[in-house]
Amino acid sequence: MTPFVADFLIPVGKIAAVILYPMLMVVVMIWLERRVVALMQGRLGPNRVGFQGILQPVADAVKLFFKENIMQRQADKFLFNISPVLVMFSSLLAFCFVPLGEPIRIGSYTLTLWIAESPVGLLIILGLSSISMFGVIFGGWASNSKYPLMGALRSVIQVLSYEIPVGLTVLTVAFIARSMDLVEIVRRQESSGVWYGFLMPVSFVVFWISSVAETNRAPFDLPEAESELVAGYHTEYSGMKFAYFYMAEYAHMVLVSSLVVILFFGGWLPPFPGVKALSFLHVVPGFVWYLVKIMFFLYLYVWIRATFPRYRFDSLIRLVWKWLIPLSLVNLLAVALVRYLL
Amino acid sequence: MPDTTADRPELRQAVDVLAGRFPGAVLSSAVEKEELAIRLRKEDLAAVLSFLKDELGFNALDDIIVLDNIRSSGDGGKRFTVLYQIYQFPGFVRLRLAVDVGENEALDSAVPVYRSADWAEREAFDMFGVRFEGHPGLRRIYMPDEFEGHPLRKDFPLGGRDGGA
Amino acid sequence: MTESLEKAPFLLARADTFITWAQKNSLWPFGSGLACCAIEMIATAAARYDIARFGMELFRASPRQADLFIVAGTVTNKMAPVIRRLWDQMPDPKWALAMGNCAIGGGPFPTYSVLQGVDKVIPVDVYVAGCPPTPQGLIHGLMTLQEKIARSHPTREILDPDARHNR
Amino acid sequence: MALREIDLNMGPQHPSTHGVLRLKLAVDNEVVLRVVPVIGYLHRGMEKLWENLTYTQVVPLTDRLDYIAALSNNLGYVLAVEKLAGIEVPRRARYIRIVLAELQRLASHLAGLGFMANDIGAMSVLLYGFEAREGVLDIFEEYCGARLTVHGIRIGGVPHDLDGALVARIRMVIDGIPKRLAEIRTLLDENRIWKGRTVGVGVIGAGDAVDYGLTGPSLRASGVPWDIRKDIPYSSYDEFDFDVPLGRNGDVYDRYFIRLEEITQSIRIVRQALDGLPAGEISAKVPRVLKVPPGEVFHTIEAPKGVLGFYVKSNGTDKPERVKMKSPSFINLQSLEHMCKGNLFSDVVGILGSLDIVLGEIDK
Repeated sequence: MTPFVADFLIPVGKIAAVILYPMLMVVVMIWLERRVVALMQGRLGPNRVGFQGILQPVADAVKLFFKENIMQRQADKFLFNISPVLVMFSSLLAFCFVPLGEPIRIGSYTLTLWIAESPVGLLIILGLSSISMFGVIFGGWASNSKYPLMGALRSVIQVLSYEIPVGLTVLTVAFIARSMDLVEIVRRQESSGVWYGFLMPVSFVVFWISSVAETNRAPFDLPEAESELVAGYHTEYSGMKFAYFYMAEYAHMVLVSSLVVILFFGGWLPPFPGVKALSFLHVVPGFVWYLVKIMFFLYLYVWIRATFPRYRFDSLIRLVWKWLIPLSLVNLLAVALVRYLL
Repeated sequence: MPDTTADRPELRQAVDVLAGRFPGAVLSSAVEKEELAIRLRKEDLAAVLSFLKDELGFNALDDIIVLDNIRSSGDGGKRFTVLYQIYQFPGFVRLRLAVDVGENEALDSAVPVYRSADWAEREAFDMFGVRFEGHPGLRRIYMPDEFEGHPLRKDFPLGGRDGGA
Repeated sequence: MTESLEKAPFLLARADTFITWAQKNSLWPFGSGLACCAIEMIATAAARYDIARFGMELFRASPRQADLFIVAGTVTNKMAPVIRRLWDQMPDPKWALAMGNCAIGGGPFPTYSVLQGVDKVIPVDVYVAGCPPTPQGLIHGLMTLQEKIARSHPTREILDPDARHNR
Repeated sequence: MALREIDLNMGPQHPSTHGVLRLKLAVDNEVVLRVVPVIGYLHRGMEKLWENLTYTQVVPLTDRLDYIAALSNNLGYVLAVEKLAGIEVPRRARYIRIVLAELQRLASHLAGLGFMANDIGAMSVLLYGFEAREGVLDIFEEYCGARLTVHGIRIGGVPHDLDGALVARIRMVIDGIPKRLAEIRTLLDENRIWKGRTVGVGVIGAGDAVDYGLTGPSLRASGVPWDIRKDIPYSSYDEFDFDVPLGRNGDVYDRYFIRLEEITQSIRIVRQALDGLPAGEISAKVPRVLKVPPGEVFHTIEAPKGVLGFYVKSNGTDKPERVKMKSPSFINLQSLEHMCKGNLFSDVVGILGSLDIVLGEIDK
């Protein structure tokens, strides 16, 4: 392999992939959501554009691209412009640290399926997803309008509260895996022969609930609760800037689902990695297992949305401070104790 | 059709009690289409309403209806008639009180007695220009504040003053 | 500049086709219900008729994100300034559909308080008659609008902003 | 987090104000301090218009009042005029009216439940409700050609007869409704989020409810047994056997539950009416130009939203001197501030949804 390919083409290709892969997942997710919610409600959903309406998100994006960008006179122009970019950027950047599988060997060259590997990858991803919260706050505040402001306020309180159980449950995984490197965490699950989701169900449940809340999705979609706050923090956004918020939300969902799969469900490992009798499952490439698992969690998002009413603000906060945080603290202590004794 | 109001002894009694309690207040009373209607003197309205509610148990107000008599009252009658449709339950008796009021006169508000009279009186004010004294916030309810005229008066054209928008 | 565009060069024509394809397939209506017709509009979005098939089920609550203003119901004189303001808040390119006889011309209400046709305050692209129109009628109106969009030339408006007003 | 008081303007264009209602809210962070409804954005001048139309011409316009329950408005007005003109309606027509009115109540409650659930975030329920409602609208369409503004009740009787095919269809539709209701109830009844959003929210006690003039399901949710169909029966309702469901707490959950129960009762009434449909004429002899002798009448019926009253005053000509409508939503909406004060901002939309208002009949 020539140095040109190894040092230039492959990194560029990877950078393109890290943008394209989440975007592709977002397109699929938007389509999936609209179709699945529709089918759950006895409707058909988009089925006119492309095969079964798969091009619907593309049409939406192209249309939004050609829409006028409205900037109100009273808005804080800098923050108003920067916040959708901030949200989108932090979501995409986080994908740099999300591995898609084990390195592939092509001759003498080893192709890693991630852009950046860091011993603290998990922390960086959590940090980046917190940055996207700033986009929401700035956007809501800069709009200089009341509904976005209330949406932003709700978002701050909600995301700040739910970050705590997320952090605490991630710690339990780090304790068991003795690493914060996402690839290492998956490898540990392979060597220990059991997915951490089954080892630590409490951690998984708390992490999953808190993550749904952090992505502002139903039933925790208060910052953009349509029946109350019109469109929440992005009420005043139009055109491509709105599209950024819209896509970032879905990208965030893909990110969270990837994290759940890596942390608790063995990433690209087939089911029951330790059982010899099931070794034929290794025939299916790891990447496929990975995508199937992510799709399952994305589907859960949609299922929940079609089923549950929306939480009220006080019960949302009560849920996290009275239940999730104490639960995750106890869980952390228990895991630490077990880890210490074994 | 079951007869709900006519010839009910307790209703007759109510009219008599009312006439006895407020001498001169009851100008006339009639049962028409099985409904009892009592015409009252304007000044006694508030007192009669609270008496009916507190002591005779007419606990709810259906509606306040205004009639514009401009066509029929050329001979010195008053311009508007305000009807109070009240009822009691259990017992289910309906009663209609009628009060005549001139164009520049004000009526006592029924809001202190029946809370549901609030919007009904605002509607009467908006549509006819009948004023109610003691109402907590008598302003237009349907039409914009800057609207001129009172649309349900008989001399107001259907298409509006400017011949329709 | 305008003259040279009249013939619509090949590339621009392709671009027009592409943009209008996106626009007509992703008409997000503004969720604004005024009166009776709003119920039929919701019925059109509900299971039996389901305009989601056309990608139109994303009823946006904020005018900033909507493409299509379905004026569904009676517009009163008190509501007319609000309608105009909401229309102004919508970003270009945008379309308006007058649903029902009231929005078209006052309907059965020739009275002091009703605006005799919403086209007195906003420009209307498609009129759907009925009192209220059936969901089938509304869908027909939406498909008519799609055809109208397909015939439009968005690139001209992008290259020459004045063209938008001469549409 | 102390935030200064914010004035929030909800509407006249807002996703959950059920049309063009405007609420002026004062909120402290999320807590509601004041709610002032501003109405009139749909005021079409109906009452003025009616004075310029003949008695029969008014009927189709009543469809446009409470447009989710058009037939109930027809019935209310028509009964008032018939009482005033002394028209005796044949028994078969009265039964057909009851079938239509109860189907309309069913459709109205299904839509109302859907809107209420949608306001609280349970989007699917709206679509389930509307899908069930479509079945009822099919019946109306087959009966007289319209879906929403039906105009299916005329002065003197009804315009069309119920034939065997239509009766079979009605039976089929109402037999399918309980299954739909069960779907909705599975989603909501014991759902913790739903209960958290509805139980103990927007409470109004029986005393206050009567004082505010509340009627209909909202009043019965507070435990006051006041249903005109039972208490002042009109149009042969006294010949039917049905219950009046009552709530205990007067909160949003009870109002939701009452509507569910009333749907079941409506199905019962429709079944009885279809079983006992008497033979005979479907309309009394009414002159083409109806001139009503001078007089005045106030007649009330139990519409899906509450007590609907029509005051009609005639002057001997073919046009009414004055028609005044007492609309249930108009009165019910007044109690909104009482229910909302001190609750959270999110609850306002739920409470508003549970009141099941229709701007068409509020603004007239």
